[in-house]
Order: sequence, then C-alpha cells, then structure tokens
Amino acid sequence: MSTWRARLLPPALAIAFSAVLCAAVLLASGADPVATLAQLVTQVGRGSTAVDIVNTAGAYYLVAVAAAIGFRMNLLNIGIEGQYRLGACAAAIAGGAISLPPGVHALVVVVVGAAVGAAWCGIAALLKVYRGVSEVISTIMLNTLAFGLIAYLTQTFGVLRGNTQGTRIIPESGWVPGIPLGGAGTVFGLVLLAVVVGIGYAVLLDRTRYGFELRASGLSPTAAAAGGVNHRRMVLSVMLLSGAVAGLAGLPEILGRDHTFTITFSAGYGYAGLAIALLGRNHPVGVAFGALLWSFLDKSSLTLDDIGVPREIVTILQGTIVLSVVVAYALVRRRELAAEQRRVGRATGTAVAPAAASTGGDRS
Amino acid sequence: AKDIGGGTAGSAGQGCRLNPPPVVTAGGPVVHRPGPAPNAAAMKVGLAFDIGGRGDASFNDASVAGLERAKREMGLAEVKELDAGAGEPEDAKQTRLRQLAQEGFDPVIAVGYAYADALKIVAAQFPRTRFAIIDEDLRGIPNVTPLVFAEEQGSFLAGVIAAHRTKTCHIGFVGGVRTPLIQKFEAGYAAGAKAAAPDIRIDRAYLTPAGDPSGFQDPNKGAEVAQGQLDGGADVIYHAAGASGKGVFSSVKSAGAKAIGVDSDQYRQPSVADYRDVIISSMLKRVDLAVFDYVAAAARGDLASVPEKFDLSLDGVGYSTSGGMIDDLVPTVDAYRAAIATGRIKVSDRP
Amino acid sequence: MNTSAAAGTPAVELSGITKTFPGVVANSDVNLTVRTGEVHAVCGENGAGKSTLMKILYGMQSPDAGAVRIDGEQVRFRSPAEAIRAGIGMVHQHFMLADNLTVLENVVLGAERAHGIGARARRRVLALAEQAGFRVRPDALVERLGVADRQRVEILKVLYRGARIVILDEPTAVLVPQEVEELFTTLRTMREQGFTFLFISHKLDEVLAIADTVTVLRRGTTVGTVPAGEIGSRQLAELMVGSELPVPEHGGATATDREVLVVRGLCASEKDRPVLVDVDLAVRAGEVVGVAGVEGNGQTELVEAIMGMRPADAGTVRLGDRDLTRLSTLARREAGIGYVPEDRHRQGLLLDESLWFNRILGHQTRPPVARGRWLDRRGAREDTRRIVARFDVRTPGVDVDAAALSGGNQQKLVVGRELSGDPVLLIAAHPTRGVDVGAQAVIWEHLRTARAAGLAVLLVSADLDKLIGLSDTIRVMYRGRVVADADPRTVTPEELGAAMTGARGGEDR
Amino acid sequence: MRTEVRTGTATGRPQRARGPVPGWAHAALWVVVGVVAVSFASYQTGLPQLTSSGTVQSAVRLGIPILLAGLGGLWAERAGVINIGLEGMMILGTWGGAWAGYQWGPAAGLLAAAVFGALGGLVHAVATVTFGVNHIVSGVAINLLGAGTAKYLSTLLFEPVSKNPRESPPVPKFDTYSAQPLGAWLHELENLQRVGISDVAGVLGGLVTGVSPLTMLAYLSVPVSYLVLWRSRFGLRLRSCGENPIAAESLGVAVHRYKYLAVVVSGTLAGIGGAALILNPGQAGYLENQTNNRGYIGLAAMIFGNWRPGGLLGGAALFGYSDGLQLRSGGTTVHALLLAAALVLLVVAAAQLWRRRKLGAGVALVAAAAVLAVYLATDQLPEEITAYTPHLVTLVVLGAASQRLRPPAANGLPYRRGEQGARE
Ligand SMILES: Nc1ncnc2c1ncn2[C@@H]1O[C@H](COP(=O)(O)OP(=O)(O)OP(=O)(O)O)[C@@H](O)[C@H]1O
Ligand SMILES: Nc1ncnc2c1ncn2[C@@H]1O[C@H](COP(=O)(O)OP(=O)(O)OP(=O)(O)O)[C@@H](O)[C@H]1O
Ligand SMILES: [Mg+2]
Ligand SMILES: [Mg+2]
Repeated sequence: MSTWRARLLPPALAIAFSAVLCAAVLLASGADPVATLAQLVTQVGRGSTAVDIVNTAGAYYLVAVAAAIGFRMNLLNIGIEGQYRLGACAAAIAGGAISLPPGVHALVVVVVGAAVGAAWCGIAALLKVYRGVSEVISTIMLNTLAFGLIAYLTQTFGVLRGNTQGTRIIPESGWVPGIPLGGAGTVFGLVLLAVVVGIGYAVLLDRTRYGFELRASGLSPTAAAAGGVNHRRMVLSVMLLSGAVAGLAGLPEILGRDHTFTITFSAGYGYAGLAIALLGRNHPVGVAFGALLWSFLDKSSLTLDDIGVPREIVTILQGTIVLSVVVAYALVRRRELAAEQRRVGRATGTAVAPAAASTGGDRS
Repeated sequence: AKDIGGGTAGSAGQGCRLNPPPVVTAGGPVVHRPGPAPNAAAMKVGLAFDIGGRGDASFNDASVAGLERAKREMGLAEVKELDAGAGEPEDAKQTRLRQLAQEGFDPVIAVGYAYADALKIVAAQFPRTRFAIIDEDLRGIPNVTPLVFAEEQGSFLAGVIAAHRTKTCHIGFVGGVRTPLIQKFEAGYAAGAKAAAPDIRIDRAYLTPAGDPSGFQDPNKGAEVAQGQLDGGADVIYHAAGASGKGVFSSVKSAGAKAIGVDSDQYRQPSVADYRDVIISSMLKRVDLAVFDYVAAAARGDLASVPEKFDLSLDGVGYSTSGGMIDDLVPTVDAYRAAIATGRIKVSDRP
Repeated sequence: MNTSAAAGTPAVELSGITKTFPGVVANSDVNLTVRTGEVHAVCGENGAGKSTLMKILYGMQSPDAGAVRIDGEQVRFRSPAEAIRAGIGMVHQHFMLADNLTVLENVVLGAERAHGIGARARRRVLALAEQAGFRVRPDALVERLGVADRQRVEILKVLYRGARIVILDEPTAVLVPQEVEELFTTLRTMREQGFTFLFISHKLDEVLAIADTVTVLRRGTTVGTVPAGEIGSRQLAELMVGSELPVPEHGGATATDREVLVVRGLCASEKDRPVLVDVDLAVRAGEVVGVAGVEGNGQTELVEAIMGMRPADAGTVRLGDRDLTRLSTLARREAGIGYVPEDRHRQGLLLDESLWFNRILGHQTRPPVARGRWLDRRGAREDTRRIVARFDVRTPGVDVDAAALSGGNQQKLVVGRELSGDPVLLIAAHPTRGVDVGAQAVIWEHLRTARAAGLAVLLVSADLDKLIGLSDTIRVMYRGRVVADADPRTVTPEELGAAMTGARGGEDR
Repeated sequence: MRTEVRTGTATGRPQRARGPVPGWAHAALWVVVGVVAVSFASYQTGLPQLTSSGTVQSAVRLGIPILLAGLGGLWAERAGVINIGLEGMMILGTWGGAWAGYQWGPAAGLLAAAVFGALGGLVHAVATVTFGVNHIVSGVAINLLGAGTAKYLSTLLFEPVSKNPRESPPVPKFDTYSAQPLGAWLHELENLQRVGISDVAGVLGGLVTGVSPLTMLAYLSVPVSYLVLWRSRFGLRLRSCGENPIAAESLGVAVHRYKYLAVVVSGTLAGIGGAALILNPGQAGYLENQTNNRGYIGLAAMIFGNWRPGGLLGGAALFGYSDGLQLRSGGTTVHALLLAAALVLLVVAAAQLWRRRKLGAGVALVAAAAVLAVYLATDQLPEEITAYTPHLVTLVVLGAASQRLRPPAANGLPYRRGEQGARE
C-alpha cells in the first residue's frame, strides 16, 4: 500500500490516541498534562539534551534497523539486546588490544563489533535453519547468556578502574572524533554510521536483487521458493545481517565517548529497537522518525522529576504508542485494501451487477 | 500440617574454637570532628541518586539522612534529589549532574560509583561547582571530592561477630553482584571470621556475575542461596545484596538462624521489620556521616579537611547493636575495632 | 417449481439473495427452492456464486438482501451454530478438519452437548458410520487419513449433528470415480432415510446421475431450475455457460522430435515415505504432456522435483542437453523453465505487493526486470504493462496490489509472467483452477499459441476434460508412479479414472 | 463397497510406530531415568545436594512462577494466540498482588494478581483477536506497557507507604504446610544416605514439605489444565481454535469468544505466576524488575514441553532444578550434573538404537562422550556459565529435540470471522 495517507495516518492516530490516554492517566493521578508536555518540550533546549537526543537516536536507529531487517522477513530477532552489548564488548576488547593508525583502528573495531553481533545472532540462525528452533525463544535465551559471556569477557580481558570493571581503554588512534557543539555537547561521529546504514538499508531493500528476495521471502516464503529464492539461505543471511547491524549499535558511545566497555554499559536498546521498528513500519525514513521520537521521550523525561511527575509515564506512553500504532496499521490497511478493490472493481467493470440478471428467475 | 516458622538450625554443635581478642592499650576510635557546625543557610545541595534511589534503605537513603541532618544543624537552604533508572546510558547520568549544576546547586553529590565517568566530564564543564562522589576514589580533579569507605574493616567486625555466634562453626556470605565493591565486603568478613576462629568454614556466594545487576533485585534468588548455605550447615549469614537481602533474612528466619545486615542498621529498617529478631547486628557504612562532614566542610570552605577514607578510626564504618543481641560481644568486637583503628590489624580489601 | 407444491412445504427456500464483496457481486437476487427428501444440485461455472450462496444458507455469511426459509419458516442465521440448530449441515469445498485432532474429536466438536465427548459419543459415531455404510477408527488423527476418509469424517460430522438438510460443496472434486460411486450409494441410502441434499458439482454427468432437481447459477444469479430427468448434459452446460459448449479443439499437432524435458528414474520421498518412484517422462518441443491423477498421487511432488523445490533421492532431470539435477530452482528457471504453480495465492503471487513487483518474482536475475545485482524497476513496470495488455489483465494500473485483482486476473498475470523471457518449457499446474470462463479462454489460447511456437508444456490438471482437450499425450500417476499412458484422442474419462485408481486401464506400459 | 478407513495412504504421514506403552508411562519412564542418572551422579561425586529435599524445595519454589507462566502460554497457544506478553502480565500480577496483598492479606493478593494478569491478557486479546495485530508485536508492546504501568503505579501508590518508588511495603505471606508424618519419615530416610532410597526420599520429601496454598494451586493447575483442555467440551473447542479456527467456526464454535477466554485465562495464570513471586514465603513484596524474564522462560518451558501440560511441568521442573542447584551450591554441583547428563544421553542413545535409528544413536553417543569429557577434564564450571545453566540447557534441548515438537497448527495466525475459504 503506497499512498501517503496509508503511511502517515496510522502513526499519527496512534500518537494522538496515546497522548490522550496518557493525559487521562496524568489527570487521574493529579498531574497537569499540558505542563508535562511543555516540560518535555522545553527540556530539548536545555543543556546537552538536544545532542543527547541525536546521539541516542543514532544508536536507536541502528538497533531498529537491525529489528526491521528481521521483521521484513517475518523473523523476530528479540536478541538484539544481547547482540549489541556483546558486539560492543568484544569490539572494545579488540580496540584496546591493538594499535593501528587512526581510521584503520576504528574501522577494525567497527568490523569486530559487527562480526560478533552477527555471530551471536548466527547461533539462533543456525538453530532455526537446521533444527527448526523458533528464533524468538533462542534469541531470548541468547540474551541472557550474553550477560554471562560479557561478565566473563570483562573479567578475563578487562581491568578494574576504581570500582568499575571494564575493558582496556582504546588508544586514541581508535577514537572517532565527534562534532563538538560547545555547551550543547558533542554529536558522536558514528551517528553518521547510522545514516550510512540507513541509506544502505534503503538501497538494499528497494533497488537490489537481494532486497527483492528478502521482501519476497518475508511476504510469502512459499511464493518466494517457487520464484527461486532459497529461503534457508535468506534466513541465515538476513539474521547475520540483522546481528551485524545490531553489533554496531553500541559503538557510537564507545568510540565517541567512553573508549571502553564497562559492565554498566547502557542496556535496553534492543527492546526499544523492536518497538521503534514497528513504529516506523520498517521503513528507513519512518524508523528514523521513530528513533528520534523515542530518544526525545527518553531524554526529555529525565526532567519530569523536576515537576513531580513520575518519569514512568513515558514508558506507558511508549507502550501505548506501539500497541496502537500496530492496531492503526491493521485498521487502515484493511480499509485501504477494500478501497483499492472497489477501485479495481470500478475500473474493470466487474462491480456492475452481472448482465445475466435479466434472465434470472424460474424457468419451469 | 502447617509449618511453624523458626527452624532449629545449629542447635547442635558447640561453636568454633575461638582466638582471644587482641589486646589494645591505646584504644577506641580516634574520632576527631572539626569544630561546631557552620551556618549553611545560603547553600543549595544537589543529590544525584544511583539505581535504587530514595527508599533503598541503603546508601541512597543514608546520603539523604546526612543532608537531613545538615538541614537541621546547619540550616541548609535547599536540597534537590534526582533519581536514576536501571541500565540507563551514560549521558543520562551526565544530564542529571549537569542539570543540578546548571540550576546553581553547589555542592552536587553523586551517589554511587556509577557516576565516576560522568563526573569527570561534567566537573570539567562546571569548574566553579563543587562535586562529591560516593564510593569511588576519584582523585586529581580539583573540584571533585571522593567520599570512600573502608567497607572491609566494618565487614571484618561482622565476621568477628559471626564467628562468635555460630554454633556450627560454619557461616555464610551472600553478595548481590560480583563487583569489586561487594568483594571488599566479602574479603573483610572472611578475614574477620578467620581472625576470630581460624577453623571456621565460610560459604560465599554471589547471585549474579558482574554486569548482571539483577543480583541486587531478586529476593527470591537471595532466599534460595541463603537456604542452600543454611541447609549446608551455616547458621550465621552476612549479606551485601541490596534488595535481595530481604530474601536472605527470610530464609534465615524460617531456619531459626542469625543474620547480619549491611550498610545501615537494618534492625531498625521498616521494610525488613518482619525479620528484625534474627538481625543480630549490621555492618554500618556511614554515608550519612560522610555527607554531613562533606557539606560542613564545604560550608566552611575547607574541603581539604574531608578525610581521604572514612574508616573505622573515623567511625566511617562500624557495627550496630540494636536489639541487644550481641551486647555480650561488644568488648570483644571493640577490641578488634581498636586493633584495626590503630593499625595493628590490617584488613585486605581483596578476597 | 412444478413439483414443490406436491411435496408440501419446501425444506429450503431462498429468495432474492444478494451478496456483494468489495469489487465482486457474488450473488444477486438468487432464488432457490429445495423439496424435502430430494437431492438438489446447484451448478455453475467457477465463481458463479455457488459456495457463497451455500455459506449464506449455512450462516457463515450474511446476505445483503433476501430471505431464507427453512420448512416454511423465515430464519436469519447469524452463525453456523444457528443453522446447525435448524438442522442444516455442510460439507465444505475445502475440508474443514483439524489435522491434529482425532476423528472423534473432529466429529463431536461443536456438538458436544449431544453425547459428550467420551465413550457415549464414540459409540454414536460408530453407529452412524455403520448406518451410512462405512467404518472409522475414532481415535486416529485426521492428519493420517486419506482424502476419501476425510470426506467420510465430514459426512459423519453432519450426521452427528442430526442434520436433515445436507449441503455438499463439490464433494466429488477430489474423489476417483469409484469413490464417487461409493459416495452416491451413501447419498441414495440417506435420501431414502429422509435426508435432503444440496449438491454442488461442476461434473454434469455426476449431477445428472444423482440429482432430482438442478438449479443453475450464472454470474451470481439463478438462470433456471429443472428436474434432472428432463434435461441432458449438453443443455445443462448450455444453461451454465450461456451458449454452446465449445468443442475442445486440438488445433493440429505441433509436436516435434526434439526432447526438451527428459526425466529419468526420478525418486523422492517425504520423511522416509516414497512420494515419487522411478518416474520417467519426456516432453518434446511443441508438445503438451498432460499428467492425470487423483490429488495426492505424486503430481505435486513431480512438479516440485522438476523445479528443484524438492530434493530428489535418485534420478536425473535434463533440459535440452543440460543436466539440471543438481541446480537450484532459480538456476532451473534461468535455464528456461516457466512455472505456473498450482496455488497462485500461496506460490504464485506476493499478494501484498504491486503487480510490477510480482512481475520480478522468478525473474529477479534477468532483464528486463533486473540488471546484475540491481533491480530495473522501470523495466519491470514496462514489461508488466505489456503483460497486462497482451493477457487482458483487468486492472487500473500496475501499481495496485495483486490482492486487489480477481482470481482470474491474478492467474492471467502469473501465466503472462511465466511465458515471459522465452521459456523453452512451461510447467503449468492447474492453470485454470478457480478461474472464470473468460480468463480460462485467454489462458488456453496463450498456451496454444506458445505451443505452436515450439514451447514444451507439462500440464497437470484435475479437470480431465480439459486435459484431454489440450494434451498430445497423457501420463497417469498413481501412488507416486507413472502407471499408464493414454492417447487423448481415443481415451475416455472412464478409462482414465480406472487407471487413476490403480486398476488396469489406458494403454498399458 | 470398500468400507474400512484407510490409514497411511499416499497423502497421509506414516503411522508413528507406537508401542503398547501409553504416553504417560513413557513420560514416567523418562522421569525415572532422570532420577536414576542424578542419583548416580550424586553417589559418584559424593554430593548429596543433587537430590536433597532442600534442592527439590528450591526447585519447586523457583519453578512455580515459571510453571504458571508456562501454563498461561499453553492456554493461549492452544487457542492459537502466541503470548509473548506473559512477562508483562506477570509484572502486572506482581504489582496487583503486592498492592492488594499488603492491605488485605495474601488471599486478596492472589485474587488481585489474577485480575491484573487477566487485564493484561484482555489487552492482548483485543489487539490480536479483534484487531488482528501480529501476536508477537502485541506481546512486545504489552511487556513494555506492563512494566511501565507497574512502575508508574508504584511510584504513585507504593512510594507514600514504602518510601521507595520501586518497592511495595512488605506483603504478608501464605503459610506453608507439610504432609506429616510422611515428610518427617522421608526426611529420616534421606538422612540415612543410602544410595537410591535416600535420593528418592529426598526428592519426594522436597515435594511434600513447605508447601504453600499457592504452590498447591500451581501443582493442581497442571492436571486441571490437562483435564479441561483435553477432556472437556470446552477444551476441545478451545483447542480446535488453535488447530483450525475456520473448521471450528463452521461447526458453530464461537472462535473469537474462545480465543478471548483463552488469552484472558492465560493472563490470569501469568498473573498468578507473578503472585508466586511475592506471596510465597521467602520473598518481600513487589520489587521493580523482579520477574527478571521469568515470563519468557515460562514460554520456553512450554515449547520445551511440546505444548502439553505434562511436558511443560517437566520443563519448569528442569529449570527450577538447575537454577536451584546452581544457586544453592554453585559450580560443583552443576559440574556434577554433567555426569548425569552424560548418563541420560547414553540412555537416549540406547533407546535410539533400540528403535533402529542409527544416526540418532550416534549423535547421542558422541554428545554423551563430549559431555563426559568436559566433566572429566574440568573440576568446576565458571560462574558466568553456571549462573545461566537453565538457559543453556533450554537452548541445547531445543536444538536437539525441536523437530519433534508439534505446535498447534494455527498458532499465531491471524483469524477473522467470515473469511472462511477466502484466499485458500
Ligand atoms: N470472502 C470473499 N471476499 C471477496 N470476494 C469473495 C469472497 N468469497 C467469494 N468471493 C467472490 O465471490 C464470487 C463467488 O465466489 P464463490 O466461491 O461463491 O464461487 P463458486 O461458484 O463457489 O466458485 P467455484 O466453482 O470456484 O467454487 C467470486 O468472484 C469470488 O471471488
Ligand atoms: N480475504 C479476502 N479479503 C478480501 N477480499 C478477498 C479475500 N479473498 C479474496 N478476495 C477477493 O475475492 C476476489 C477473488 O478471490 P477468490 O480467491 O475468491 O477468487 P477465486 O476466483 O475464487 O480464486 P480461488 O479459486 O483461488 O479462490 C478478489 O477480488 C479478491 O480480492
Ligand atoms: Mg465454490
Ligand atoms: Mg473460488
């Protein structure tokens, strides 16, 4: 369904509905929805919030694209959480262990992150392709196992700084410089990586044979198979791709700010990625807006403590948005298909009552 | 048949062969507090919480208590607290500190070592704001004062108490997450127990490995780990497991054994009031004291007077006697305390 | 209705039924009267609205207009449950069975109130089966049953509910003649016991053999009701199609000697069970080879094995002088095979994508829709427009979703696509299944043209008349083997049917 | 007239060679194999903890929430609705249970947990059944929503009382009961430390001591679920919605209503599973993030158990057992489990050989050798691995056995009324 109305109406409806619902919740709990919204919006202008929104949106975009790649083929990669954390951890270890010229160093780190993310997701892919294990369950298990593996890796290859266990500091040659905006903070250089991945995703999906096969496999594995698409290989490669993109998501922070992976490294992006991909309907541009919205809500909500509104209202808002956006898509899609069928019917004349009507009735 | 609480763990057994307490002539903690409380009526203090936040009945709450006291005694103008979320990214921590500094709070106290990296960045951006950080020995930044504690020393005393209270000569330690900080508790506890009773058996367990913060949040797991140690014969258990400690207390209580609390005087803590009769003592980590001292020093403009480490000699760590269940032990424990305070016993912070 | 008055109140009376779907008028002012105790056949071409009408009677769909009377009383069913309560039962065109439940569970489902779901129900099921003249194993899982047995389960379901009016929607489509005869015996027995039947079939001889009265639907409306005894098969067909029945024409033999597809000793299995046994087959340029067989005897598997979608255990597949045995489906397509799958919705089309996107499927490596690893979107659009024009696909444009087209137009698009790119061999599985007459004509016409131009065609169809009409030779498959050859000029449907059931028939091999 | 119903025709699958052993006996046999293997390992390694009543009690306590969540999954999926939102429903259950529990006692808590879980289920049902939303997507959203709602509500309602926005006030617990004198007698037997007898006594003793009403409820819900789903009219209809909703509807089954009911029951069970985290002894009350992915693990246990209550019970028990073991006695016992695993694999190999499946037997044999080698070559497993034993076991078992699993045929497929026959 390609009309703009069909694309934009659902998210708009969903956001409006969620906002109304949350306003009701706020009112019921004695808070002022308008003030809350105002607080959220004005926070963007304060301190480094705007830059933080962009930076986090970059990471969110990467995890969301990772999720979207899977969704496009009806693969539910719930394991992005584990993949991006493990990828970040391994990349930081590699980055701290080597010393290469600037640029190359960072590139190697990025490649390691992607490779490890892909490998971790690859376990689920192999289990699915060869043993028929649902990727939903296996990636959930792998998420938890990633915790253990990360603990083991930071213990074995890491160092203790103060009270924090982390990997070795990556030498400066491996850093990726950001775009400093003075008091407003520094935009991570690797936010551009998100842009590149986004463009790559768009081109891959829309213009290449691989993208075609991916979409076909997702829409109908049986039809794709009849059309010569090797479903197994697609599952395998798509999951590796999804894992690789997920493996990148932690790197903007690591190469742009922390230069090490500590055990307190940000968590929860993976689940956000799933939600954002749904919100943006797996579309490269839609996902970008979703990531920004999500990031805005996350970052701005930090200020809600200031006016005594529980920050969790934002989590409720996010949950409602996801649920209502999918409902809205389902409803709009139904209406659009019916409308299109009517249109086809009109255009081809089949909707007119059959001519045979005149001979109807009893003949006997 | 209905089960009645209070098992009979360790009713058999005579306890350990105990070493006599060290004899210390020049005794007691040498607590020296600088002069009377200054006036801080113009001061606004910002407090950035770690995960757990207000109401954790642990170091977040203790820092609040320190500020409450400062309000009472020094007339502090304003206090603002900001809460953290689980697994939040680094920039959220920075934003929190920045927000406080920007709104003119000075000093700003970061509660928890998780703020270490964020503070390095934000402190540089606000050179005229004074910052303090709890639990991280962050030196070399002019406007940052670290407030750290000798947890291993306080835990040593907990170990001594446990060794004297066990009837099976078998005690336990339950840590939340295997982080270096929690390992200090383990190290001191084991050292203290061994010092008092060289033959003692010590079970040590952590709920989760480093990096999986759920170990501080899962009382069910705490209960199972403690139950395992109790079933194995331990009859005194010391925990450093945050909210999971509730599970430890619950198992200890149903087994009729003894427990030692952590950080604050858990005997008096409402959220574990059900189990107070088994909490024979708590290792005290006086974050409240450190915060109060720090605010006072800041008000006087004399931050150099803040001690490098809040240890036993400064009463920065200690033990509680609420409930009167270890009254008979006080002379013994105090003897160890004096020995540590005077440096005759050195406690390692690595297990 | 010359006889209805004599028999008292009719069992079923449908009047003025109208039902539209988006873009389609399925029923328009349909009138139908069924006497108690008769077998009333409903005939009509594909898509005439028979199933829709029956679903309305059965409460599965509600009519936009019109009235339903059962035993003279007006009713309005909102669900099948209400229809069942009124004594109506339906055996669907597509089986409505839960594979992972047992026969007993399938039968008692929804009618548990009658005899519970335990031993009482089991006794009742066994008794009913006996009464209708067959035996069942109540605890067998339905997924292990064959087609005829599944149908018996369906009939049991209806009986179990105490239905007196039974709708049978194309019950014979999947049966071999012998099984059809068994079914008719059952129906006659039951008619004697007072049951009323609504019987749907495309097979006119069957209709005339079993029915007392015939109603004909054409393009959604009743065109007439006649007693079966007063009409011949030819007249009936005329009523249905609205004109003379077109005589199947061969259009002259165009077969050459050049073998395009050669299959030797092909074997395949499904979980240790052989589904293809030692199949030999050859199709020459300009020749149509028809494959006949009852559903489930290996035709589907044969096609899949030739297309490389199912691994072969042994044997070779050659196209011209190329050995395809080890190649992927895509490579086989690139080698020049076009493939019209038997189920266009599942295998032929991406329903949620545009027509031009569907044009690429199966051709994604070849011009005009692709250049190397890149898609040629403009090329795809243009070529889709060509197909739309040449194959008379009724659509406002190439950007609409495939789902919005009617079945016939979808199928024309698929056939057009598969004839693109100059294939040397076309494998067409049931190419006109569920397609309206107009579209069928277009499709057959294009196949004939392509054959004349030297295309080799392997045609699988359940429609024996069509198969005979179009094929140069016919192979009959039974239990995974090719058991007989037949010459379409001399063979009769009866002979074919015998071969298809494993009895000797056709020209022995 | 040929009258017999043919089986194993060209289309049907070949009949599985089913011996004279009925399904339940088969399962019981494997339980025996497991117990024997573990007690052998316990004897070999001198680690009585492997079969001590304490370990079994731990397994029960840790397994109950997973069991209940898994049953929740079973109900929903048997009706064709995938419920990955169990985690969120469980969170809602813990919150509701704590909220009512601290005010009006454990029974009220249980009720409220059930109601809150059911509400979560209702949302899922509305999204998936009425609006046809992808089931997994709806589940993910419900997990977000459940967590957010619980957090928001506890900030609002718990903080004033507990002084902590992440925690409820202490919740009174259910009392526990033991089957006496049976429990005491088993305990004596266990303490004799006789090979075999004491192991069995330990296991049984663990099952009958320290049982709370909630635990009993969970025990009961397994056979009750079986009876309702497989032996009642209601259950037959419900399952038919998961196998072939179109057929079900054509027979007058109100598919939507059954799906709704099933998903609401599913949420209720998940909610009760949440209550098990706060109302059983040994736990404090509501605590943020307390469910810690137990909902997901329940789902895994259900798949592990091949969508059947008995198998699910086995999955939950295995989970609870390996978790309890590693929590109570750490790396050494988990290491000893390797020996038991090798033994079970040997039995599997023998069974495969007996059924003349050479390949399967070979694979099992190689696996047994590998596990044994690891056991012999190491003294202990790293904590980072043992802490996640249950997850690893799940992954390995699914990898080994998933192809024999048989999910409901229409599981996860959208279904809309009145679309019968369309797009077939
Ligand atoms: N659910 C539906 N939605 C939209 N259109 C439908 C639906 N069901 C049937 N139709 C359309 O209504 C018309 C009548 O279909 P119906 O199935 O009643 O025909 P039929 O006579 O049974 O044909 P066949 O011989 O193929 O079974 C067809 O054009 C069909 O495409
Ligand atoms: N699920 C559906 N929802 C809406 N419209 C449908 C649906 N299924 C079919 N249709 C519409 O019905 C018409 C034809 O579909 P249908 O599948 O009934 O065709 P058909 O000729 O009977 O082919 P088939 O034999 O493959 O069913 C098209 O206009 C199609 O859009
Ligand atoms: Mg029909
Ligand atoms: Mg049709």
